[in-house]
Amino acid sequence: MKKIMTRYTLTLLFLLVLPGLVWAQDLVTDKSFGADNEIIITFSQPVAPQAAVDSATYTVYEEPDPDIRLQIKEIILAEDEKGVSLIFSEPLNTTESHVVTIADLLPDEEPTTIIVTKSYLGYLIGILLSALLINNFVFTKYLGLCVFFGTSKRKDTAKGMGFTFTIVMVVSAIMSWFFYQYILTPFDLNFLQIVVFIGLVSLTVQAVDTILRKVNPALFNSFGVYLVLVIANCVIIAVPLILADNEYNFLETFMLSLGAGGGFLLALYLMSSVRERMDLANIPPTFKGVPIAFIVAGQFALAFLGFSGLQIF
Amino acid sequence: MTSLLTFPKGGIHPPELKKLTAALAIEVMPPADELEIILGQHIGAPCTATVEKSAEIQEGDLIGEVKKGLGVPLHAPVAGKIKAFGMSGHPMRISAPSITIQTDKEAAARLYTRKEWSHLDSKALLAKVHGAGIVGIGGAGFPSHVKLSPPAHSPIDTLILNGAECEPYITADHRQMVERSADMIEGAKIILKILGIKKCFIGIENNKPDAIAAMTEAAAATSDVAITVQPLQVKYPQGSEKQLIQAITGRKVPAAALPSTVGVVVHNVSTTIAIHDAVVLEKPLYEKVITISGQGIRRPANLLVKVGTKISDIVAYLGGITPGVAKVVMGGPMMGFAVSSLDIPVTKTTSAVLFLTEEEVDTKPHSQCIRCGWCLKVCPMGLEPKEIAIHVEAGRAQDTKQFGVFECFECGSCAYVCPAKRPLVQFLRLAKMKATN
Amino acid sequence: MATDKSNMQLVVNGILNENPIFRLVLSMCPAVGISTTMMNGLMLGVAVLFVQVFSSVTIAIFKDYIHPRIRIPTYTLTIATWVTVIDLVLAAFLPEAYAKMGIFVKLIVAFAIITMRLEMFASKESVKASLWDGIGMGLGFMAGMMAIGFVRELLGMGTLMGYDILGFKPLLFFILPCAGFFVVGLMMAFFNYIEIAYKKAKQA
Amino acid sequence: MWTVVACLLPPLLMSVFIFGIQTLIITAVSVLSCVAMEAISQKVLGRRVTITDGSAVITGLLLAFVIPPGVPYLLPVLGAVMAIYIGKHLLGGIGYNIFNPALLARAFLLATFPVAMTSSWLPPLKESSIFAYMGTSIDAVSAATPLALLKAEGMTAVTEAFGAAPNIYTDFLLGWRPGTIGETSGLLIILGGLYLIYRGYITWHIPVSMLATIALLTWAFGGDTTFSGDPILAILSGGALLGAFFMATDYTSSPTNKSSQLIYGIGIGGLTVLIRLKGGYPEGVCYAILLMNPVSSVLDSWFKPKRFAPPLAAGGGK
Amino acid sequence: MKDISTIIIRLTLACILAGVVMGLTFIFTSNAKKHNEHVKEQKVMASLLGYSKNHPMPESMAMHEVYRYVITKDANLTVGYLVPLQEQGFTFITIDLDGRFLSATPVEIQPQLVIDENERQKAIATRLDLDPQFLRYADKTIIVTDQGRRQAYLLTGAFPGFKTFISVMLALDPSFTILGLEILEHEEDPGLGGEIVQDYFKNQFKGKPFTAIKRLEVTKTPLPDEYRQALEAEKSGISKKEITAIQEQYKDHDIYALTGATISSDAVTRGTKGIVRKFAYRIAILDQVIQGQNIAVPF
Repeated sequence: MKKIMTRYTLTLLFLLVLPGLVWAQDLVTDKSFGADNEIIITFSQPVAPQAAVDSATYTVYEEPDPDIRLQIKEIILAEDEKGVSLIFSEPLNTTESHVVTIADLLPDEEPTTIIVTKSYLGYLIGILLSALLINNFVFTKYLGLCVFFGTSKRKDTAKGMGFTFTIVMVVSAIMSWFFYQYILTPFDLNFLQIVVFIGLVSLTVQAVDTILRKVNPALFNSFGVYLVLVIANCVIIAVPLILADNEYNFLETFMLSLGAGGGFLLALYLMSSVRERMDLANIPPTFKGVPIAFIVAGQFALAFLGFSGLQIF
Repeated sequence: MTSLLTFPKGGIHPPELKKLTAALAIEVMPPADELEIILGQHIGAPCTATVEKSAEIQEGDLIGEVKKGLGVPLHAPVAGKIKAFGMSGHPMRISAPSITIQTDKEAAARLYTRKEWSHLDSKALLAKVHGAGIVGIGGAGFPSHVKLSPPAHSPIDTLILNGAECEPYITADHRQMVERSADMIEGAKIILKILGIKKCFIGIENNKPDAIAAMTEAAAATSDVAITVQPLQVKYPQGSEKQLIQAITGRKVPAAALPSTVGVVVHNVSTTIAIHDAVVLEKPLYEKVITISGQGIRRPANLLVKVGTKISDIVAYLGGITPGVAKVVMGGPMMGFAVSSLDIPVTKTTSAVLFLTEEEVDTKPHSQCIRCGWCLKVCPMGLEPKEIAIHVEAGRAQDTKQFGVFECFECGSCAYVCPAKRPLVQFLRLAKMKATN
Repeated sequence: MATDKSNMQLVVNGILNENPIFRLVLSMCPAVGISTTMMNGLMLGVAVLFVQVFSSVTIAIFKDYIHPRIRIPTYTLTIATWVTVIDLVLAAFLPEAYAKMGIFVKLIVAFAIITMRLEMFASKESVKASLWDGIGMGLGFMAGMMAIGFVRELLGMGTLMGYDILGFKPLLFFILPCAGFFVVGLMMAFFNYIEIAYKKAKQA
Repeated sequence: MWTVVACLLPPLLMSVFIFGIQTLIITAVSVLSCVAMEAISQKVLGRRVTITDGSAVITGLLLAFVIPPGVPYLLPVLGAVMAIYIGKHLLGGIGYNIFNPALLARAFLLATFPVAMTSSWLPPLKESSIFAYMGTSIDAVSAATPLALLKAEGMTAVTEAFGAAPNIYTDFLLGWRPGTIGETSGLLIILGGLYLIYRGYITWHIPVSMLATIALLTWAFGGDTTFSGDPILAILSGGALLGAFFMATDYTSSPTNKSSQLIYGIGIGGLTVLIRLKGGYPEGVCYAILLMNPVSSVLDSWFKPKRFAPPLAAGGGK
Repeated sequence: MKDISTIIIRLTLACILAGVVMGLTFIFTSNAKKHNEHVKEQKVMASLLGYSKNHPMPESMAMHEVYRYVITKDANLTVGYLVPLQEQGFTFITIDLDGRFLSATPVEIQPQLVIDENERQKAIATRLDLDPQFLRYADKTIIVTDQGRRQAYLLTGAFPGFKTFISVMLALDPSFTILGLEILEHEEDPGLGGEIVQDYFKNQFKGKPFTAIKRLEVTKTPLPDEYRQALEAEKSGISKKEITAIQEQYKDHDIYALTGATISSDAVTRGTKGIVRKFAYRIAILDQVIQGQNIAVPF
């Protein structure tokens, strides 16, 4: 079964990507979204102006809707005749990939198909920054609060906790992703999600514990105490659950878990430095301890509202 | 003239207020009826009295000595009778044991004659300095003979005489440099001989041109050693030992270390005169020049007073205080201590007594720290007075070691600039006390 | 060691003395995240009550068969099982409420309060006492969630359990997610205030 | 403190000329409620009442300065509760607040009254009397701020509405543009800020690094293509100047060390441009400062002042 | 050693026990879940068409679901529709990108299983002799008929909003006039973009004819009071007649943006416009093919 799948996938890749690659080298060297209703294509050689500005040369559609052609309003040829910019009558939905087919631009050439998307690297970085700042797990998703309030009293503790969390989060998220992709989904066992994920988290914690103890005892001494706290924590288990909901691929999983862990570290570190400062303040007795930490966390959350709606790429 | 040197980090420019006394020649105050000589006038164990009650003594007689450890002997400032052994007021320690002497009004002042010293070796000179009971007059009262015998592992190459006198109001050193410049240069030569070196700088803040001129002239007469008068930028606390060394030599004395670590010995100019007196005249240290100033005293003056003279006697001699006095400070306005009573005697380390009126002191209540960071900018030691004070206020004085609280020498720059008028020096002193235990 | 508390005392203990949210400061995430309405509080409260009661009872029944060295994994497995059950049930029969609670139902598995009760109580006490203790803790959590939901729903939307009470929306702020922090903090302080006042009154 | 108040008054007066007399009323409500809130908080918490030190007045003024001129009078009152009680006194009073109280209140108001806070902009009164907006419905007159216009419709729309360079620069410098009460009159804010720097109340580090970062990043990424943004417009529009001179330099919530101040300013500038260009809000200064506020204590712990000389290794201690 | 074996045995037992409990629950709930989801969807649809509990849909009305697929075969893309047949069963029509008919294959699947995406995909793939992964499910359209005559189309769709995706359901009449718009899911800011769920915004789409939709824009002028009253009919309680009159008056008007949330308003307007236009284009082609091939469909 798997063999067939691999072969099909390879064929598909060959059919879809290879022509694109060949053509990318031959005719189209660069393509990108320009202004909100513009696609810019750069050619490797000057093209015939007549054909290049003819809207019949191009067919453009959004990848999920191949049957609906987009209306080209205007085509502007670059001065050196090595590029065109297609202006559409409607703004483009740049979250979707756009498939552009170019025919009859050069004599004796097969039609060229190119796919215009936003940069995938940008998308990955977008996921990372989103989990780190925009959807910070503590201040905008309200996860991991017990540990957040419990271990943010001192900066050193916060740092240790944050790093441990990040490591465990990344490792367990990647393992969970493999389990989810190759065991749970194919065998319709999704209802076992919770048990499997929490098992994997425990396993990761145990593994990190053992490895750290052997490899770097000094580091173990400074981090070891936090490992126990990690298991029963919602921020860790939330990452695989979110992954399962969103069908991320491997790289995206890595970025999300790294961002989530980093975001947790950031939140812990900022909060701990603030709390060290608050330790010295004259806080009303009814608010001492956890209540004032909540109030401050609320103020953090207000500040983090500034990231809402942020779209980096 | 060489360019003006100073230390690079921190410092403030408080109003100098030296005009009140800068032009007044040193005036000798006749001995008061009764003197109280505090037994512990130096760093180290206090003296034990060597005289009995009711004993008759002459001016310059030994009345106390230190049996062990650091310390210097104590001498009678006047001829008279030991009246009592009791407690006296003390600006820092509230009260301290002392000897009370009833002055013999009839006795004439003792006369000293010049003695040749050039044949004496360093050891003999040192013994004379010790015998005369000389301590660092400008500052904390560190026994001078100890400073002059540095440990063998740190060779000394430079002597610095501290004539910066950066505190507002005080002009005692200034007047001595003008009036006794030749004696001072001779004192410097004695010190150079004791240390066995040839290089000496005299650091004087640029706001005392007459002192610079007088000292330069006196220094020009010497040939066998290199004595340079170094004018310094006017900036507080220029007179602090570490800042002065950095300004003149560019060397930095590490925290918790002595200047000898970087090959420097620093002496106050008045100490140099005392050393001169001790060696050339064989006169022990029992009188000193202090500045009496401030808007609150009827007649400001630079007075040569006997150690042990009570402030109240000085006030009486100078015509009393004005009604507006708000605060009496022993020492300079920045580093001195406010005293609550006038029954406190002058010690070897007293440099000034200031009578400040309400316009000269701010008595508004202080508020919480607003973290403006001004104290960080002026701290010459690069400390964070605000953090230390906040910790002290929160009852966590014992945690302030991390901020280097022991490097603070309480110059008061931080408190001076604090917009919230916080008593930072007091907080720092408290922190030092708590952090030690 | 058997508890000497009556069933009623166990329940009251969970609601007041050892309230999981306000006193033990555990399981804060939902208290901040989805306490915007009383209904949400009630729903999640029911889910937690279910998981707590069933886990406590399960552990109390099997406590003699649990090897001490695999105590914690067994607890985790038990909780995860019951969470899966309630998750599936809610998803199937109350899809709208389930959608509102989002990921938090699944996250019950990581609630420190449940593991703690198993470790501290159910593994030592009788089945009956564990049942009542579980009910107490679950109700305590539910009460806490509903109290927060009460404040936020009333002040944020002017409604209670979906019924219009005030007729207008006083402050939109309270249904915003970040207001959860403020409301929980202020309510904790309020309970501290009552406690302090109560102690003072007792001493006087 | 009163010097700062004095520096804030000229922009306020200018704002009365630009937006009408109701800005004065909003400011008065804001200042009064802040001062009252300060007194109440201090009474309730058993502290010494220190309303005469001027800090509550500054908070009140700044709070009024960052809200649009057409909001209902209730808003500054609620803002005062957030700023003074929650933001300052619960955390230990003056000197212990983590966030800038006025900006915290603005973020709170923006979340609570999103419509009022994002649409109560008034077009400047060029010729009509300062009472023109009294009693009129805000909806009927509201105008878009330059940054909102830039975000929604691009640079051409901005030039269409406000004129092209250099007229747009002089107009914006004097304050003839829609905006919050205190942010528009750039010139007066700059003068006030320079006076504060001259008097030594603030240092140049934060304002300069912040404005330079905004200008540089806007120039680089703010236009259609790289290096085509308008840096001058970026500084003159929105609350960049007000933020740089009066908000980011707030003693308590900003770092004390020079190097940390530079980094702090760069951070604020960077976040401002990020939110302006990519974020959900047309203006980012408020949130940028709020986001950097907690970082200031981290920065201060990283960049300690240089000690005079470290103790010798043998001298013990770390 | 004995310890370890006890641990293993007990742990295994515990796992089995837990697995049994979870498995039973899953079996017990999985069908109920699908059923409830379907019911929920049907309820939304009914309400869009103006029916409620008190005013149920007449018996004569029927809903027919048409599923659209995109097929990737040998790098050629084709569009496929799974349509119900009048008598029984389904047929899968494939059309090329230019709207030309390619094939029609009967597909056998139980009517109650057709709502399950996996079952459906499997059935089609088997009939077409195609690997299921080349078959991509795109969307579903529901065609409402009353005694065989088309009454309405119900469409679902999603588009990017201010923050994340906004998913909506639309009801159109046979001439593509919007009958109703329902926001199913969104994560816009509460009080700002979140207001898109309010009647006074979403009801603005009601009654917009296709001609107006094609050039629908957003205007930032404030919403007139009378229009608002008509939009919030439940609240203001004005008479049906007045509502119709006012709606008629504004039917060609642009959408009034939510104050302070132009981006969200614009997103919904643009998204709706896109969904309607794409659908109008596709249904025309599908109808043409169905008529051309004489396929007996119930709508």
